[in-house]
Amino acid sequence: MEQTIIDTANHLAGYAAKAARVKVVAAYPITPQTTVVEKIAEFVENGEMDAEYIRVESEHSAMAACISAAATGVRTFTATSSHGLALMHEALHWASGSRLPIVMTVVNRAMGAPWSIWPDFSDSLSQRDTGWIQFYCASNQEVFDTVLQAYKLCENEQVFLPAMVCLEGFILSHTYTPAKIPSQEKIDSFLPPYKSGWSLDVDHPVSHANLVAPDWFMEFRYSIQEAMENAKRLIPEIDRDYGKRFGFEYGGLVEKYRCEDADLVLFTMGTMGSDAKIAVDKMRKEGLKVGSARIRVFRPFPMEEIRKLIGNAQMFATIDRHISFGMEGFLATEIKSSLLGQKDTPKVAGFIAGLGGRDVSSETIEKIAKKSLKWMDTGKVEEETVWVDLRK
Amino acid sequence: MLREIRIHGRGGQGSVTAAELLAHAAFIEGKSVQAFPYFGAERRGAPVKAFARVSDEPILLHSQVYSPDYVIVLDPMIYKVVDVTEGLKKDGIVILNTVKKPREIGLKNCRVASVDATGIALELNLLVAGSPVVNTSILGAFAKATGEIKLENVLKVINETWSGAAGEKNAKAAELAYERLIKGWEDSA
Amino acid sequence: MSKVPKSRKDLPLTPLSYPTFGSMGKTGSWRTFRPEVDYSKCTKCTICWVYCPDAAITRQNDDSPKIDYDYCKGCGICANECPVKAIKMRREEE
Amino acid sequence: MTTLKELPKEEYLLKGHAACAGCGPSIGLRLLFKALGNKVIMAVPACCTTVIQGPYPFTSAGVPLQNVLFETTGAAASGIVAALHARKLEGITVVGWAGDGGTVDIGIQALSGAAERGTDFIYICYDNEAYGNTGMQRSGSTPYGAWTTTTPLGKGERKKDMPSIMAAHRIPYVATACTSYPIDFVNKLRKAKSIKGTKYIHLLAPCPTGWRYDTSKTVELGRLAVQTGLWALFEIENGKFTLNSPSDRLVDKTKRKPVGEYLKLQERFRGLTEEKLQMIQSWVDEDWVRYSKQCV
Repeated sequence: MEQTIIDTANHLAGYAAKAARVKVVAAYPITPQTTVVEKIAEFVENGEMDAEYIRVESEHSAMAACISAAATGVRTFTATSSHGLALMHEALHWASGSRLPIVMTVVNRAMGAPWSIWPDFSDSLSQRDTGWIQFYCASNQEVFDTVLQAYKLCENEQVFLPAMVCLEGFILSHTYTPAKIPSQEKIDSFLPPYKSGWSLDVDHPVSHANLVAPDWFMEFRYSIQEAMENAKRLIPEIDRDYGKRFGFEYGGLVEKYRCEDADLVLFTMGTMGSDAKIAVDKMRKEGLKVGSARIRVFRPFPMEEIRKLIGNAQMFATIDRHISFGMEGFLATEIKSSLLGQKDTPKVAGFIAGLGGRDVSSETIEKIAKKSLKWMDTGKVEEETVWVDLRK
Repeated sequence: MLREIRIHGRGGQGSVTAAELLAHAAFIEGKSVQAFPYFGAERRGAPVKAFARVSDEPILLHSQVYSPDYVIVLDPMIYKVVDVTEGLKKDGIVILNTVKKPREIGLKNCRVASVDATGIALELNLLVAGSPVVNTSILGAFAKATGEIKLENVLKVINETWSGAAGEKNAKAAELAYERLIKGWEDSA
Repeated sequence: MSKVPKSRKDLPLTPLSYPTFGSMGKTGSWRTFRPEVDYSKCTKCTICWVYCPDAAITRQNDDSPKIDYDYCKGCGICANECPVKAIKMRREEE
Repeated sequence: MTTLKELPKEEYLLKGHAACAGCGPSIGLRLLFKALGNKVIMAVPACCTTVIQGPYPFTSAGVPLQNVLFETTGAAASGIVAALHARKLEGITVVGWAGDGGTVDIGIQALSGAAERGTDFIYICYDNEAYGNTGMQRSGSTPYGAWTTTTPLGKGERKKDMPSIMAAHRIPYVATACTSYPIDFVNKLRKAKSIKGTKYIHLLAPCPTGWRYDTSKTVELGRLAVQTGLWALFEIENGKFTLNSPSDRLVDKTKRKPVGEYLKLQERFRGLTEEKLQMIQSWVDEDWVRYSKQCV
């Protein structure tokens, strides 16, 4: 039956894996993700969750175990952070190339050196090219719901790709808020039993992923691109369906807030998307037409949605909790590339904020917005990329 | 002027070394050169290909060789399983290591030359891990059949690559192949 | 059976290969020497069969060896191991 | 005791595969299926077998074979075993089949993890004593003094003793085998199949391309490796060490052939000095003193 609990996003990810009837979990600890796999260990050990729990000896092996388990016909789950995700990099490519619908919770944490256990998106965004779908969440409830939506999406035969459900370390992972857990039968009706595109079966032997020569390799790569395009179409549909069934939906690819008549649209990711609403409401009261758009899905990148948001906006401001050294934040880059060649293209100001766990409060966002509005009026973006609150 | 050469052989027969030595010989004669294998999972015994380019101007090409001027076939059996004339330019020359005479080989719309390089290797006891070395002597045959490189430069490159007895034996094999090469288009017998 | 793709729509979801004889083609073309069995000497001990890396020797009903020259690579292990020297390696004629 | 004629005739390594002529590991792979049948799922990392099975869309492997990442054979096997258990599918043998590099070097962590977890599978390291698929570079399993493309003057260190490392995991079954002794290898595979938990078999598999000898000598060389005592056939079953025939008769030094008889047939040992050869002989003799003590 349905219940409301007060718990952390990490634990809710564990609840979601249980609700999704995951059959194989590969577990390896890394702050701040650890309590996800600890929660699942509890469920498995007390019999609440009928799953095989593999206590692997590294994140690289965690993903390798998930790949082989998924290839042997079961729903799989794992979770990691930061350097653990980076260690998986080789296996991430192998998983998407194998077209296996693995869902992984990534509890975002800065990349070193030096050590930092605090959140930013440098870990997951460094993996944007690995063929994994990437969701970014702004609340504990969204984490729970998105894990279930991800399985539904990834196991669709037009997709068959793995997905990351990203949530910021500590801000969500270790923060207790109320969240609703729907009844198991309603979840079961939403999420049917696991179905894979292929599997290792002694009655139908195949070799998977042996050498592919230049004559067919590009075509296999293209089919992954097609799957990403299908995912872009299916994500909003699945989100709406989920909303009808359980009362929670998140705008599909992009969660838009008061953008319809906005002169300035703030582009955010993760929890800053929710703080941005406070800043938007405050500025709206001051008569400033500001809106915010939270990019919920970074891969496949919602290019068409970005273009629809142009409307009569003259300025876009992107807030990246990430930096690609030697250039800018990826969100800025991909928003700008989406605008190329469009009619009445707004100016774009890029802001880097919150690296290594620094707060991106609604005041910070308001400051960002006010600077952008000034540049909108003067008609000139004086600084292509601004590092917010950078110490002198 | 650009000349492109394709070399057919078996894994372990030294097709790539043949391409490299051929290019080296042409380089000594002041040409721009390039030599490269076909990148695949070579296996000892499996059919493989290697390529060389020789030109008066600097070579900027990096693609595969699709229409060679000359083809060298190191192994007597390969032309039965692989189309060694694929893409060959009109009157291109195919040089085969075989005991057969050119017209007995039955390759169409191309000029064929042949020499028993394996026989020469066995004659000179020129072996590596038990198998006859043909990738040096065939260059002597190539010089004779095409005139693109001189025999003296083939011998020079061989002696620079192998010292002492090995150098001598390989050079001797190249000379014998040069002498014994039969040009199908001249041979009236 | 193998599914040789002709166009993109023939492709599987991800590269899946089906068991086939000759995944590298007729590897018999690789050899320079071929093994030949002198059945008058053969004692049907099946040693040649067990040691063939290419499974190119089949055990017939009477356990005598039958070499499949489409696939034998001419490595010579069978000839080397035959306890009664019933297998000779002869140079492949052209 | 199995005899050659009892071995099944079915072949699950299909002819026309891409192995070099005279390939020792391919003999091993054929024997694997003769021992285990075809209710087998294999995890194969980057190694010679990756190419031997042939390119898409064909494979010469007659059982489900998942090509996995170089370091991950142990972890992949854990995933397969877990999934089969979750699906309550019985009677399927999960096999990790990897080369020496993929086992003693890059794959040792995942293998150690799987063994420490007691994953129920058979791991076979087919050992051609170098990275064969990339053209014979030195691995931790290359023997002392051997030429490889990355040790032109001969390897300076001794071969990593992988069986002892695996035995230290207290797994129920560790064994060594050699492709020249098919019945011994098949018996060990069948015994491994009957045991629950992680089973490790280290299979010496001579390689003409890499060891530089005539392709017809693959079986002869494997035999000599055992007869000289350089490669001992033994089992460690729940910690109990036993030598297998013919190694059980070689504790007596006079029964062992001098190592030179084995080494001189291989061009990879051509540069071996007399002094190094004696050192290798002394190490072998030391090993056998150790084996004899473990036998009691």
